[in-house]
Amino acid sequence: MSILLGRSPDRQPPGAAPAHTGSRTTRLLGGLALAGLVGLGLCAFVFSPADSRPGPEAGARIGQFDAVRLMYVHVPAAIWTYAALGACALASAVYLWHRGAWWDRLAHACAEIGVVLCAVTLLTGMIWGRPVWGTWWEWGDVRLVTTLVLFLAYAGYLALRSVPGAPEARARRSAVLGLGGAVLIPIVNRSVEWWENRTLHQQSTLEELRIEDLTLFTLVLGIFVMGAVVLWLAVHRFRVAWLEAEAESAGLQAALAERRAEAAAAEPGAGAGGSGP
Amino acid sequence: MREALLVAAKDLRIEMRSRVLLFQVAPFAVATLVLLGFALDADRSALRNFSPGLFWVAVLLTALLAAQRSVAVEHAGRAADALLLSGVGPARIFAGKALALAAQLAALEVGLGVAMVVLYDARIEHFGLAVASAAAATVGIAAAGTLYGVLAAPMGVRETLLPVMLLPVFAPVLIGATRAFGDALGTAATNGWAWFGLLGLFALVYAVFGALAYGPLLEAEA
Amino acid sequence: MTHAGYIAAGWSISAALLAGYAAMILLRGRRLSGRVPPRRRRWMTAED
Amino acid sequence: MESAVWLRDAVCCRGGFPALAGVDLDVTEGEVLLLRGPNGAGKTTLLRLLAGLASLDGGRGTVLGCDLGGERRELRPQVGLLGHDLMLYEDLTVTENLRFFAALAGASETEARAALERLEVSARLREVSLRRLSAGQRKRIAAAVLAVRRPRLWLLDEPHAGLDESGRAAVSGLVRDAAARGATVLLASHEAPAASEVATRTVHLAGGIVVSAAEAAVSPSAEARDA
Repeated sequence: MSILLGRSPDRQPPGAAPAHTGSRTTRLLGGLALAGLVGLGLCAFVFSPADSRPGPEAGARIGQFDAVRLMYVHVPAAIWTYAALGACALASAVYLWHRGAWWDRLAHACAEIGVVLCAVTLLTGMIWGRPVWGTWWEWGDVRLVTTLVLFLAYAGYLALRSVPGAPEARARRSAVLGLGGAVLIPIVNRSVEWWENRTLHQQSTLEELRIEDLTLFTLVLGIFVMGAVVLWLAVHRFRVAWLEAEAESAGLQAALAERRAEAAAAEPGAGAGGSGP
Repeated sequence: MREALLVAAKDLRIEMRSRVLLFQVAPFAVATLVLLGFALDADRSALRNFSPGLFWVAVLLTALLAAQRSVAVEHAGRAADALLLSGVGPARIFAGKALALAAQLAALEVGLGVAMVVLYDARIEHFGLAVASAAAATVGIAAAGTLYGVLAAPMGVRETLLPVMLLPVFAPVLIGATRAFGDALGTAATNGWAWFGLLGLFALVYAVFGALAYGPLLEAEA
Repeated sequence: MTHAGYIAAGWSISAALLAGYAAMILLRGRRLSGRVPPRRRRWMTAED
Repeated sequence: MESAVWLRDAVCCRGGFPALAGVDLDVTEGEVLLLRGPNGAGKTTLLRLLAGLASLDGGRGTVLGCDLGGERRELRPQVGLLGHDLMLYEDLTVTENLRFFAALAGASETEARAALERLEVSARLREVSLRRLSAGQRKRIAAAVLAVRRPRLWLLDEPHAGLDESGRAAVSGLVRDAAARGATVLLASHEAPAASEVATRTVHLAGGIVVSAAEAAVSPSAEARDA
């Protein structure tokens, strides 16, 4: 719990820099997210009903039944996946424009969170699809396939980021790749319309569920709670990225000092040597 | 434009001299088609039905190698630095390299197309659609390949990094080109020209994006 | 409850992924903090 | 006189290593500067930095009036670099390489041919692909490309290494011609006799910084300029 809240055994004097990425803001945010998760759990499992309605035949019931409870994770995760990856693309674009290291780090943080959320989206989607559609994976469903493509594209982005190199060069390359991946996002939406006749996905999950008030409320709550979680992750991840850069530059300062010492050692000899033999 | 053509002509001349694509990449492409044939159990009607998809998978794998070659040409002996020092605008370098890559891919596709007709018993029913969609797809592949090639260029991990980054980007091309060819070859009942439009859009987007992004990338390398 | 196994699997996998990722970030933050001089350990100028 | 190179506390990293650790350097236009220093002193990186091919990671710098922070694109066409990597296409012939770079630089075919003559590249070699030439022969071709581009700033990294007597003489002649036309030349060399006869000043590099800068004792071209 204390880890999740970012609380540390800090006994430092006030004003000293913390040895972790937490702060009062993130602790508040973390608490809010945890409370939200508890509330979401209650709503998802206790208060909200299963999806069940009269079928075309008398007496028969159709619907997703309790599997709908997976939607309260799946839909928020999907929405925030697209938000996070979109934010990564946006930050990449701003970086290419303004060249602020801040934007590079933001893009990195957003991409990593986006990839994790994308994994959650895909996994919960598959687990939901098995009982409801009767299959783990459906190639005909474009939203599924394109989300996977998006996942792979940004996994490639993280692969590029993991390659060591000069920070600024890496930032530029990553920015181009992050922005290039965003080109796929509109294609995702386009292809949903195009392949409509082949898709299993509901035009909109919200519509299809014939939402009961509480179901809708839980879904919206899920989106907000996931938002708090994502924000908390983003703040921490951003600070880690910041620390990474600072650690790198601290290493550089050390190397620089070493290099200058090497020069100082060489100076007398070179000075006496003058020019040429 | 003159400079772009100079760069493109230079790349094509290098290929004419070194024949890497002809002697290494083209045989690879045909071997891919043959292996895919083995994988599908040499069922004649299945092969014909899947020929559009198999063809484009082979093209995309080939394009990976061609894109790598296009970058390698500049990085042997640091010729890329000479291009930078020449003061040619990055958009023109991009246009030239992409043009040369597109021309090489087009040649490879013609060869692969013949192999597809022979090996898979494919029948091209709408020749115009096949050529148009192949052209649009090729421009898109060449633009994306040139852009992502230089992304992965300067690191020691080019061979592994480039496919990871490039293949997801190729996914829409594969979908669009396969469907368009499905219509052209009469194996799928879709509106091939609509998919041609999608391929054209992809080509346009990546050509513009590449021309704009190439500059910062070249700067990053320097 | 119908599909109890699927629901449990879905929720627990999601929770595990997110919690694991969160823990990883926090641990990395702590480890890196040690390598950065306290003076530079700031993310924004006006943080609590 | 105009400043050709102005560096203050310039830091330049190659692969995370500070190859230049705070270089201060002033070169006026028209100077022929000899860079000396042990291996790993940062000579090559300094030349790449001045060519606009490496980014400045600290400090400030101006080359030919272009800021190394944001105007490297304007700088590069005015600079010629002859490095360890010859920056040529191995698969093309001598003529094709030269013609390509001449065309990009807006130079004519005649100038390209003249440059080959100047570097004494025999006609027999001109239609041969670079792959089949020896290291020394290739270096002559790279020098010819440099001559065709007629840069304002010449950056030569060990230009005499690997060349025979006539090649050294040709390169030294090229440097003198460039200086006579008012170009600035920086050359890094271990070959003291060949290099110092053309240089007007020597700068010593060690550990990524300039440790001493001395006027060359006697230098014909320096006298010519001062007159």
